[in-house]
Amino acid sequence: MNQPLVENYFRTDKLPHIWCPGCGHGIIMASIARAIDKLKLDKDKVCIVSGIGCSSRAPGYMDFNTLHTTHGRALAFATGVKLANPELEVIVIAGDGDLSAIGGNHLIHASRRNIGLTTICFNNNIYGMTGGQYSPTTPTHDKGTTAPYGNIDKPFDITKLAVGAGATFAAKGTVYHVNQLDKYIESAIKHKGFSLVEAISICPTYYGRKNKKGSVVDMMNFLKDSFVDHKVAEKLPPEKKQGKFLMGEFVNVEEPEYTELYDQIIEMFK
Amino acid sequence: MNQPLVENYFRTDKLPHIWCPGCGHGIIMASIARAIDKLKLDKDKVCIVSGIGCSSRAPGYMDFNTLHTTHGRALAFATGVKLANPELEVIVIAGDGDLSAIGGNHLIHASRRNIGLTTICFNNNIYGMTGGQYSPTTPTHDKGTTAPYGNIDKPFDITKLAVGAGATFAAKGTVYHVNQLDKYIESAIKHKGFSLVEAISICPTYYGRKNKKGSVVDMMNFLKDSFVDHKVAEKLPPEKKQGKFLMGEFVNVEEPEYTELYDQIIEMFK
Amino acid sequence: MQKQLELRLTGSGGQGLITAGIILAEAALKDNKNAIQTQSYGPEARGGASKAEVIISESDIDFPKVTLPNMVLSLTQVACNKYITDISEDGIIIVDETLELPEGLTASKVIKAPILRTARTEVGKEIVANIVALGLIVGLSNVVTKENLEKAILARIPRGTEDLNKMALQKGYELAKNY
Amino acid sequence: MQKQLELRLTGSGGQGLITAGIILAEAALKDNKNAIQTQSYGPEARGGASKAEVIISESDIDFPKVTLPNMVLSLTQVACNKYITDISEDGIIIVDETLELPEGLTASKVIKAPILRTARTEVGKEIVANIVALGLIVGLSNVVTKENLEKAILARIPRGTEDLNKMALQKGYELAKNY
Amino acid sequence: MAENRENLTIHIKEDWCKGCGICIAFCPKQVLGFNENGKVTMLDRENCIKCGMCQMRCPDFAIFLGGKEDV
Amino acid sequence: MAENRENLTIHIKEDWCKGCGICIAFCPKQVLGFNENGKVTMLDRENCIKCGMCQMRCPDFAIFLGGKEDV
Amino acid sequence: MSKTVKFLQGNEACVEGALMAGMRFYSGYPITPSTEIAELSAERLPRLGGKFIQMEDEIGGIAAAIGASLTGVKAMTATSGPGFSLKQENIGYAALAEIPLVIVNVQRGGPSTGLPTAPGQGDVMQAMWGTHGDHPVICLTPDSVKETFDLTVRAFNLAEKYRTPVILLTDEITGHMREKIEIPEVSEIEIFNRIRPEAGSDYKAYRVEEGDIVPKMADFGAGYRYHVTGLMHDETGFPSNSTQNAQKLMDRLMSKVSDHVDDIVDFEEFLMDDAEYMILAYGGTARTAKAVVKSLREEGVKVGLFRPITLWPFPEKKLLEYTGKIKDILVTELNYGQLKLEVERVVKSACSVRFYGKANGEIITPKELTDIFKEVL
Amino acid sequence: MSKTVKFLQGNEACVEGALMAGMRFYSGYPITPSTEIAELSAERLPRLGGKFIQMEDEIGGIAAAIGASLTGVKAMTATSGPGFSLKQENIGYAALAEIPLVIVNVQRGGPSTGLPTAPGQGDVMQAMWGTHGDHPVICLTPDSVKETFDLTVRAFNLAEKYRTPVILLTDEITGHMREKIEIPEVSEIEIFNRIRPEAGSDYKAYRVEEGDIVPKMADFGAGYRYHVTGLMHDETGFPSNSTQNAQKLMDRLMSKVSDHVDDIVDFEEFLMDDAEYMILAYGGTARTAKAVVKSLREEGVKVGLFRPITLWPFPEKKLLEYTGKIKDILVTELNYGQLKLEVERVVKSACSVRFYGKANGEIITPKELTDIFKEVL
Ligand SMILES: Cc1ncc(C[n+]2csc(CCOP(=O)(O)OP(=O)(O)O)c2C)c(N)n1
Ligand SMILES: Cc1ncc(C[n+]2csc(CCOP(=O)(O)OP(=O)(O)O)c2C)c(N)n1
Ligand code: SF4
Ligand code: SF4
Ligand code: SF4
Ligand code: SF4
Repeated sequence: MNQPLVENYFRTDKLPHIWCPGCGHGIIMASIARAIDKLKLDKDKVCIVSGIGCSSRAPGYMDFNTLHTTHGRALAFATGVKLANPELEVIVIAGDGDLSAIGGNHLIHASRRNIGLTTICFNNNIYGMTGGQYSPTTPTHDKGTTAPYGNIDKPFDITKLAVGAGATFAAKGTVYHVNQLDKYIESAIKHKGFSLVEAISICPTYYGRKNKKGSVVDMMNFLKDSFVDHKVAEKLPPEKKQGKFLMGEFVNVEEPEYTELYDQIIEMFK
Repeated sequence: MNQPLVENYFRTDKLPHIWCPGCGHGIIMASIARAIDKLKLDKDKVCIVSGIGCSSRAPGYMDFNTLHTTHGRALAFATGVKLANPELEVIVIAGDGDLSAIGGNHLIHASRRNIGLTTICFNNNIYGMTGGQYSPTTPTHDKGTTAPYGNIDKPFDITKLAVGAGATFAAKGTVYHVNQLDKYIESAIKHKGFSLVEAISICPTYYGRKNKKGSVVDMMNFLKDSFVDHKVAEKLPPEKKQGKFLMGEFVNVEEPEYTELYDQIIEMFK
Repeated sequence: MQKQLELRLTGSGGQGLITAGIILAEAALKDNKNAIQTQSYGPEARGGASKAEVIISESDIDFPKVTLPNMVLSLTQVACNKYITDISEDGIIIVDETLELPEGLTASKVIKAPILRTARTEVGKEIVANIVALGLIVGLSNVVTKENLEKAILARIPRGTEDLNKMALQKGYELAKNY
Repeated sequence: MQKQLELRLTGSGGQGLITAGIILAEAALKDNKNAIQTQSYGPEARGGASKAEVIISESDIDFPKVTLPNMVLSLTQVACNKYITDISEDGIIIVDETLELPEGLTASKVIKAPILRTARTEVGKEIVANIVALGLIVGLSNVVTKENLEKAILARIPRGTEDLNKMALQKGYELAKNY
Repeated sequence: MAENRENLTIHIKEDWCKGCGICIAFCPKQVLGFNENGKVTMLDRENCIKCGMCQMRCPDFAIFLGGKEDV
Repeated sequence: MAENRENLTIHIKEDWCKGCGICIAFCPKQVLGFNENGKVTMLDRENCIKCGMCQMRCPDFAIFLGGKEDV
Repeated sequence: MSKTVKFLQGNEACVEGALMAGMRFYSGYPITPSTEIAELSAERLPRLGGKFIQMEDEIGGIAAAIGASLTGVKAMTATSGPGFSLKQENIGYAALAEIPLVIVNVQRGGPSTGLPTAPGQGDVMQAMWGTHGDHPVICLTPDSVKETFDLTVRAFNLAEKYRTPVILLTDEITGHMREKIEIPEVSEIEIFNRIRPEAGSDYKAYRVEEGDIVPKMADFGAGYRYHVTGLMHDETGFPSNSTQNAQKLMDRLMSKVSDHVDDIVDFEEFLMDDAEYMILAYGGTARTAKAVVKSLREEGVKVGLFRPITLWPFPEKKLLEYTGKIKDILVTELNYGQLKLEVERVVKSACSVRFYGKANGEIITPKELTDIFKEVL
Repeated sequence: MSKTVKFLQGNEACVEGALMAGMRFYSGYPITPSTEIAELSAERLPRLGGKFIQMEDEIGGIAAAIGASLTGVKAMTATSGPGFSLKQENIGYAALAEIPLVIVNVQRGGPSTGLPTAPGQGDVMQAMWGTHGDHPVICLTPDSVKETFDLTVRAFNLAEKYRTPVILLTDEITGHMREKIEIPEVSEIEIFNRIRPEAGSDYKAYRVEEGDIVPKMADFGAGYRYHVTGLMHDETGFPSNSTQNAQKLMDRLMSKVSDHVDDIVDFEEFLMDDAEYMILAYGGTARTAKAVVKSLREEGVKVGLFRPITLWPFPEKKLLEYTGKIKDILVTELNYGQLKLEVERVVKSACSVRFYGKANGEIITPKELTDIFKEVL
């Protein structure tokens, strides 16, 4: 028995993937495929770009034009792909470390330029690939192998960061709330201009173990219990909002897209 | 006749500085000195760090521990200085290109970490040192030598960017509004944790000429006429706000400072 | 014991076989021998097969990797398939009772022992299977002294688990008697 | 004219002397000669002294920099102090009338000419002082033909300023007659 | 792919299942469980409402709704 | 350095002045001007109110309020 | 001036050459003394339907160029020392993933910020060894404005032919001087385009087919959905941990240059026929050397100039042909003797190798070099 | 085990050595196979009052370490290939501005992302030439856990003595293997601290005083308000465009290493006394070579091992002493022949130089090397 979605959008000979049991990354990868399927994108015109990390292994499994680059640089490579050929639907997959640590500069500049890239951040709050060092999204006080006494950094809110940099679409979801995640990714791809979906993932192997977060299921339950849609949250009484994290579409505005603006310059000389 | 401020805080044998006639950078540099003087800081305990650019030449003129680093990296060097010796009052001077183009990642991470650095951005909306290329703060449609047909990028609001990244103090001023600028810088230095003052400067040589902004005085008049304090602006009728840029202290909150948090870890083992 | 003994301990990521390798090497050191421990890294190790290698010798050890092991231990089928490929002709293969051995191996001795089961049922925690395995290995080979093995174990394990580990070690020794 | 002529044009950043150097070289090219133009860069050039150098030759020019100029022009004191240091013994120094020459120079001819004043008052725009200077230089040295100099000028200047520049050139030629 | 749920049933690709337990825990009808190899198995096909949540949340594409014929 | 304004007067460091004209343009009393070298000069010392804005905005530390004795 | 004769800076000639070679994408970050390359590209590219983008830094500059190249356009990035250092990681990526690309480094006085507006030739070894790990390198260096044009064209051709990043290593001397240049018609120059797979073929992105030097390269978006990675990979392009695969890939990468040295290597011999002495120089410094050779010849000294045009691969074979015939090689460059090391390695004990260098931002004058040369007489 | 005997990984021994040498600041970014150095530093430093910070990337990692060093603390950063490439710009800065600093590169299989978890020795030339412009380089490479400890201490000592960044170039083999190591008492080891100016002296930050090798270095905050820049500067530390100054500075920088080669250079000679053949190897690969030499000796072959411990400066003088005596040198390393080039350059035609290398993530086995060696017999 075949799964049409998997057969159509994945390189099944490369599966099963290398991710650990219960790693949330697979859930996000499937969600991206469902969104692409929903939008009926031409596979030949989709390009998936990633950096380096557990999450960044995703493109290897996905049956599109796929580009696994250097750590942190996915958005810069993707900017070249998109500007050189704006016909391509370019989707960037990046871990929280990849996107917001070493790649932070490319994130804010791609946001600022409003170039038509869809970025999906697989945010597991840790560096998975290198074995559990704290990342810029590790909550304060949590542990990583390089934060043995608890992290003293304040974490980024990646969504807020992108908005501060000028992003015209930004949403946050989780691997528990898959239906919503599908929708955010779908809207993000449809959005003209730069879009970011921060997908909260789980890394049971490193983040979970280091921080005694329990089983995979416990970690999923945590997401279930702590994230509420920001629009729903608005209507909640303060005591119900306490300790909650917000998800949802935070920004979605139309502004001129970069490659279109560039094409206007070219038009001037035609 | 000597000027006590200049004699006390500058390396007078290096003056006059290399900046062009009417370059706003000198005004900001003086403002920093006045703030330091006002706060009666111990010169030996002040460290000024910069990257590369016209603005980044400032430390060479200032009579403190001064460090002229590589392009974009001032905040990363400064982070090392401050963490290794939190006694030092570390002030970072950076051009808009230095701070928000190549150095953007260090800006957002220093903001996030809330490390006790005071950053003064000399924002002239252009790359001065290399001769007038557009920068991440060049307004859309304006010209630079690399934007001969008008810039299609959307500019950063550097202050907003830092806030999005978690900065606990952020203010914006101009070289016209010197009294206010003095105050912002003074508050920024006093602020525990990361602080940013974006000082709008003028580059008559490149930005001004390329964009037909008239004389030095015209450029100063533009600042005078277009910037209003954000608190004042709040009370203005909409038609009076049109076309205005906001300045003032935008954020000023207390949060634990990075080097103090680190010292608490050290204390644990004492 | 030969001049140089090479061991390979394989299993899955969480089974503590790297720790077991280190303990064995540290015991050898206490015995005034030389030892080197290496291990395989790689994203593939993630949840997959893991490998720890130990060389114990009376003299200096130059080349640090195991070339032809004298003893191979496997606790999982995946590891067994991947890492039990070569073994010295007079070598010993030890696998958990639940495993199928690949064909065509020419070891002098192949032992299928209830390592995981012993840990789980007799000691009560599967996590100490690595210590059971150590007991079995040393019981069979005397590659290190029992005295120093115990010391080495106690120096590496979390405080409060001493009795558990001592029991696991004992059970391992007992298992050895069967082969 | 010698086989290879080396010129140095100096002044402040905004005076258009680099353009003047390029125009001179392009005129030489039109004369079927070879030419190379180089200039000094540096943050110091910012509002400070600027320098353009041109070598004109009938044959190939290998070494691209001016070593001992045959002709040096200076329009500002700062540039004059910085760049009029060496000159060939049969060389010509041309400075604006307002400048003081450093001592100890051994040029064959030193000319103080009202270049800036001519541009400002007689042509009406100080910005064309560079073209006045070109007229003066070529009037004195015939390093390029007048015909091709004019062509070269017209090819480089902004449209709409042709007459202004032709007048400036003419005034330069006239100035030359005085020396 | 708006298939008729009637004709659908849960399929399991045991090779790919890593036994994380997500599908089991969040099955609204609690019809899934582990087998002796630690992989997922269908315990109560009758009560499966074919909501597909197991498929949506499985990180390994190891469980899914598909046509009945192959069962 | 709360000096008495009475004893203060404007000083000019001509060497350092680059002639940008900022101090001149924004002097509230319009008492400054250019000299023949394109540098700043005091045209009307009487009417100078010693507000110090020229000093505050001069990018080149070329104009400042200082003790009168030296004048 | 006939319509194709221009008076250009080396940096401008580089852009003219690039455009003629087919460059349609430029991404970079400004830095003295390379900035004119960016500025002219920004002006010219959109007029030809091409794209220019100023990235946030030099890392982004090369990354975007690699991305663009994958879509099938010819891409370039230009920089100087500090930026060249920053690009190193992705130069290695382009080499391993076999992405055609031209990287220009207009050398200035280094190390670090050094002397940003002065010439230097201190990045010669870095061009070969700057990134981690072994990798194939092609590096060209021009000595004139005209040659800057020609070598830029050649850099693109080599990049496309060998599917590899090619470094055009110029210096502030040639980059900023203006010289006469006759610009050829497109029809007059040879232009090489990467070989693309034929539609419907069983495409393996990293398999070299019979008769090819490198794997055929499909444009992203053209219907081949393949994978590109900086990890060691097999013929399909997917990561592989097999040591055999890794060795096979690395051997293939290294030998695509080493097996075609004769096709790639270029040099100029000037008055070398009967020479007893050789001056070896390249780039801007070769101009001084040529002037010196000419004037020494007038004095009757039998000296010639050997000028490597490809620094890497180094014209080893040609140089060895001379070592028997000449008494001495004087290597001169604007550094502490970088290419000199390679010359020493190649000539072994066959003749003496002397060196004259400078690293202070000045160029070497004919007088200086003549004096040094004469010490051997 | 006596209290000072430990069983450690090379990466752990590096941290132990660093702490004993006085490291009190670590800033870096994780990367396999160097990460344990960061992890152990994070754990140990605060216990000693030192500081650890994980920066946003490798560029920040070295930048922060330089900043820290200026305040007077001993600082280190560690990485592997891709990160080492990213650090290059600031390595040049530290060299020019004369900032003591230790940079560890635990080599993995490159180029690019390559084989991240496998050993390699492909960054040997990069350690010398990775940054733009000429600059002094000191690079040490250990072949055991114990030597990793010792050389880390030495790296700090040399950094402090010569006011320069020192590279500790290890590899995944030595970095990840565990071995016995006897950790000495602090009192047993020599520790060198930078020379600081005496209070009240007329301090010129970049003037070398009589009897000193390098300028005395004041801590930021200690009352000397001096200027540090990556531009060429004069003795006061302020930027200068004078070509004389630039040449003087560069000559001084280059010669502080080249004039003290005898003090810096280190190597091991193993059974070289009567050797007719030499195997030249370093780092993890030297272990294979030593095993081979031992077993060949048992067969009666007169072969010895020459092991450079300082790769840069290369132990040229010592190697030359052997070239007359031996018939052949077999260089073996995990790359395509990098140090081999230097060996060829040094020995010239004095004896044959053979090479055996690999770059596929495997280490060289004694059997392989023995087979290759025997081809010469
Ligand atoms: C330049 C460079 N620096 C560091 C690394 C090592 N590295 C690989 S992945 C990674 C971080 C992975 O974390 P994240 O991006 O959050 O992805 P995850 O693995 O958690 O999915 C690091 C530090 C590298 N490959 N290249
Ligand atoms: C790594 C690196 N890239 C580029 C440069 C060239 N560069 C020097 S300053 C500068 C930008 C200057 O602009 P800004 O920071 O806005 O300062 P300003 O000169 O306008 O004051 C650039 C691109 C460099 N020195 N180093
Ligand atoms: S280490 Fe963490 S992020 Fe990486 S595959 Fe495992 S669970 Fe996922
Ligand atoms: S170029 Fe612009 S920023 Fe630089 S000194 Fe001149 S006016 Fe100031
Ligand atoms: S969610 Fe997938 S991998 Fe996890 S137990 Fe269920 S079928 Fe297996
Ligand atoms: S502001 Fe300063 S530099 Fe400008 S004119 Fe006045 S005194 Fe001169």
